[in-house]
Amino acid sequence: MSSYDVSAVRSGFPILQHEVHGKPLVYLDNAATSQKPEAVLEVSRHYYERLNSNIHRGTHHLAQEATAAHENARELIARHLNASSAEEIIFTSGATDGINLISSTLGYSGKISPGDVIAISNLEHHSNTVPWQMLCDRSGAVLEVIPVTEEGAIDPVDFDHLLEKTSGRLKVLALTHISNAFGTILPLAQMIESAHRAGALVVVDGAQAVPHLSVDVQKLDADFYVFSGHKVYAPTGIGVLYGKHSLLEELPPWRGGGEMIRKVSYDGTTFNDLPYKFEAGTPNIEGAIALAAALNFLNELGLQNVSNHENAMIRRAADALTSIRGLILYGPSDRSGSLSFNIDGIHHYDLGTLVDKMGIAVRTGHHCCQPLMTRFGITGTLRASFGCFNNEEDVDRLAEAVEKGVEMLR
Amino acid sequence: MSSYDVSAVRSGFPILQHEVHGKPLVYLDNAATSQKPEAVLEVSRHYYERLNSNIHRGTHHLAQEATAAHENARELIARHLNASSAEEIIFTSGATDGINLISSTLGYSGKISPGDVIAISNLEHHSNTVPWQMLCDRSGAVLEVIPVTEEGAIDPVDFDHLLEKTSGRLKVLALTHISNAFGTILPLAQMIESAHRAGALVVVDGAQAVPHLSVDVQKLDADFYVFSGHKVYAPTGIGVLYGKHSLLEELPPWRGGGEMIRKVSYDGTTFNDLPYKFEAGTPNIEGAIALAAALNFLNELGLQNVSNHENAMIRRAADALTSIRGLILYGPSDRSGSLSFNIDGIHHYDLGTLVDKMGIAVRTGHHCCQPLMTRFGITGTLRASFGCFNNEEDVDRLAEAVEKGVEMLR
Amino acid sequence: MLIVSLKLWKKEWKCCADTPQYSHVLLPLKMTINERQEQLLKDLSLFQDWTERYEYVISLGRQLNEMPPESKTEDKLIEGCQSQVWLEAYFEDGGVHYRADSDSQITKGMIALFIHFLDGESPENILTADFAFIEKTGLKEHLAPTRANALNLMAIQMKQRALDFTGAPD
Amino acid sequence: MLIVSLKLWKKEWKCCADTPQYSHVLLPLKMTINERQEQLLKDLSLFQDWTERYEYVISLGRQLNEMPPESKTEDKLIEGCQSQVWLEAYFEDGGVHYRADSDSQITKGMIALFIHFLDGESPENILTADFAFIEKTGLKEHLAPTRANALNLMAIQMKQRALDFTGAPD
Ligand SMILES: Cc1ncc(COP(=O)(O)O)c(C=O)c1O
Ligand SMILES: Cc1ncc(COP(=O)(O)O)c(C=O)c1O
Repeated sequence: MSSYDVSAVRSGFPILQHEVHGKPLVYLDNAATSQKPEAVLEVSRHYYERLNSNIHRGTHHLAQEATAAHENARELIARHLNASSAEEIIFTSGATDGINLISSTLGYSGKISPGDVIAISNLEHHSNTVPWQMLCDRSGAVLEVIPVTEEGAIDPVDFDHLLEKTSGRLKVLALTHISNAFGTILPLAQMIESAHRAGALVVVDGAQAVPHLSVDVQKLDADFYVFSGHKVYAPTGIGVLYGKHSLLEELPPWRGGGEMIRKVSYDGTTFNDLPYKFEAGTPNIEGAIALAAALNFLNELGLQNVSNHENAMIRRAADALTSIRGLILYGPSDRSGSLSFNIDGIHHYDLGTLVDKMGIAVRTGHHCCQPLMTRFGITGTLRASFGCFNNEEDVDRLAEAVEKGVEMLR
Repeated sequence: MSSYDVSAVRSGFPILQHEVHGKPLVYLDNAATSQKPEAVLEVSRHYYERLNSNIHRGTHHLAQEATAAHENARELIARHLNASSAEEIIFTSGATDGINLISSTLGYSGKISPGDVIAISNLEHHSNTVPWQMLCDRSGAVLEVIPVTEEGAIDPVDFDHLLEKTSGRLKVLALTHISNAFGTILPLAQMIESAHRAGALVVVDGAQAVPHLSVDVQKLDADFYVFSGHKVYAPTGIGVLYGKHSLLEELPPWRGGGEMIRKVSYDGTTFNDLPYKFEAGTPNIEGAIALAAALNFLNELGLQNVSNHENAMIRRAADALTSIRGLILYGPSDRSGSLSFNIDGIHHYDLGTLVDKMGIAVRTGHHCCQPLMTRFGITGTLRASFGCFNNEEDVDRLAEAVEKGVEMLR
Repeated sequence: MLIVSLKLWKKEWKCCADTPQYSHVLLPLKMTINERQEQLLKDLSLFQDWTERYEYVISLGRQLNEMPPESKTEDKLIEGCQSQVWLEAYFEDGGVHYRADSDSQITKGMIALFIHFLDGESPENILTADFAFIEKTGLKEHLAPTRANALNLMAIQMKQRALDFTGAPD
Repeated sequence: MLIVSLKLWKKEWKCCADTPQYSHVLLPLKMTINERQEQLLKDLSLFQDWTERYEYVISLGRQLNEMPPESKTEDKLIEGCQSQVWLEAYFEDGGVHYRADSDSQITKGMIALFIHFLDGESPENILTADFAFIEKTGLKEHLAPTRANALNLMAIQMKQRALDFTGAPD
């Protein structure tokens, strides 16, 4: 941590230079969306001021420059995830879009039949739940859910039990890498290995992992891996789907249109190669380039440094809050990114409102994980979620605000 | 035109202040993507510097501000298109995404049966062709194509003939408002009326119309209308689908995930109201806000002023080019936005390459309209496409460059 | 530019009403709805900062009776809120009375405000009541905007319920 | 930053080769591939501006024979180009010879460059030829990047065709 200069990092985020309710912003809602560093904003602006042009198939200079920038971004992202080639990187509009691409094309592929099983965990975000429910509805497959323990984690025994129960029928396992609600890190490598042995494809929702972990899709052996740019210091409207080449080849295209075709005729249309087959229409060119810049930004800080720092902040916050009577912390103690809690007898919405009035942005509610809330018999939590720029003062102001809020509500 | 100060307009576009190949940029590729005015770039930046936060369900101050800005953008867009309510405005990632949303959900709805007819025109962009081919493939419906005349327009007689031939079976008519390849404006109001009388739904691809025309979806009586932000001075990665409220209500959701749900449980998930039902996941918040700013920008110039000016530039270009031996102009003389041409005996790619070397960005190729090119027995054209900032010098430099290029190639 | 306005989108925010027994404890019943609104404006202007305003609102909520659990039925639940809100109305002694509850104290306090304005009034008075005061209180600035918008929607819900009793004998 | 590089994505650009009869008209056959490349570098450095460079490339194309229409068959067509390119190779007199054509004059000129380097060489020489010169010519800067990349791909296509003749008797 000594090497990590958080105040230098902070100075790179323009929004932190402004006040909210007359107080410096304490932004602890990074799991919902991250703030954007100047380094990324500058790349977006540079793109529009110097390069902007529609990509591919253009002869003219700008079109070529923009294409080069866009495809370089793809290669950088491929390297960042350790994909085996840039053709395995599909640009999407976000994690949700990526999961739907997989669930929809699996649906069209005819690979999912009535009685087949699709499994998710009880920790999943709605975006990694509802698309699978919809696929089940359409295909006659059955959704099975791996339960979570009281601690908010997955017990390998439960998972084994599910594998046994669904033996021969498990087609897809869709898992989050890190829980956005509780910060739980899933033991993916082992789970993926078991799922593969059971003959299932594994889709990983990496929306909360990419900002905090160095992800190696080949080492994980994930079949598909999705994330959103806006949660990793990049703009809104861009995301990535990684897929193993051979699997992406097997799936039919999803959206039809420009770019994804090789040749269109009324007698029959042929589709383009990967990755273009899955990228219909003008892509979010600026978004892709800015996403690569955001990953560069993170790599320059060093992902390990960032996560060491964030973990220290999370532990500090957990410690500071424990002095409050009635505190309930969710998730295991080695949580990553997010710290979720409630105060006995106090509504999370009330406390969140008061904490916000003190200039602290935290999120309240179900965090798009209603089934998980139901499992714990609650309607929501307060969640403080951390990014590379949060510092000890942020943590201390959070703790202070929560204490004061609790006082007002008791 | 006297009231239209094009040099003031130009000064609002940062990219025009830079050189390409050592010469001031002449950007005549607006139909592929538009350049972005400072007014829009500033709004994007302001969003990230002051407001950025994930929207809806957030209690905290930034979340509220961002939500307000996003929903105001929706209302502004609704007013711009004269939609009857903001609930009819669905944010998408672009025109292609919007068309696929409609074609896919129509597919899932069960409204399209084997033998039903989906009709498009021969002028359509691949993005308004391939999704319908895919829907036909999946549903057993048949794709019919309204032919185009030698002039590149639609003969009402041909359309009537198609209506007769497909009587009782026509379910969907998908038409471009303005042809991106030839600049043809379609007589939509009459065609929509006839299609409705025949019992069909009408989907309008407004990608090329929104930058040049004042669109009134209620007056047109379009059932669905899509466009892309990036072609109308807004960033990449954002688009709009307008749909009549009752029709959007009838369609099932497409992407599943956060935002589009009311309540998620493993026993059954219920979906949100319009427009959220069709907006799964974190939207392109900045894109939506910047798109509204771009429409504001256009409205401040006055859409009528802009199109008068552009039309004058297009006529000037057509006149200047006619002195070149072997010129072939495509499309009718009252074309909008784009001027497409070839020079007899010269490959469009060669001429485009040379013209680009002279600092003129035009597009060469099939413009994502291969079936239209096939109809004319060509592999492509050169297309100069105009925006609010193009001036007489742009036109003159284009004509000069084309002449010089032709000389080199003859 | 277009960015900063508090006007929020309607649908997302069908939020957050709750009501107790009618409790003209705080404001004399004989005042008109308008007079009571004026009174509130005066009260609020006395507060120094947002903490006091919130504490006032929370205290209003505390003074209201809880709804018995068995009354908190599904049909009274207002969906789509961060907090749960149950609202019911009944007609008695020539006026509309409300009962409501919420698991959120702030929400409960806010609905208490409305109860003070509306409780016991005729359906006609309630339906024609002018809630322009919501804009004037400055509460919107001092409440989170979702809350502020929730005020509007609470008003709508309460008028909605009053509709059932129009034409009732007083 | 990461933005400005000419390195283009492979798949989109599987572009644009065309070849005529073998025509050692321009460069003496006895030179090695490398020597011919050096020669080209010298030639190109003589030009004042891009116009002359392009005119040079176009003129190279003009000096090549057209392929007869009946030879322009589907199997020789290289897909995915803005221009159409037909390429074939045959083995004669101990060397690989190419025939190609294109509807684009600039493309045709570019493939003429390659023909001059490769025509008549042994498969082994062609397969091991170092095309680093593509980077050195400055042609990349003076050709549109799609074209520049097309140069790479043309080279690959020509090596591909030469593969068929490895081990052939010379
Ligand atoms: C007429 C028309 N329709 C659809 C599209 C597709 O738009 P986008 O690529 O932004 O999705 C375009 C743009 O290329 C177009 O010109
Ligand atoms: C774990 C997880 N999955 C998926 C998503 C959905 O991401 P997006 O809304 O960017 O599509 C989120 C973000 O809310 C998330 O936290």
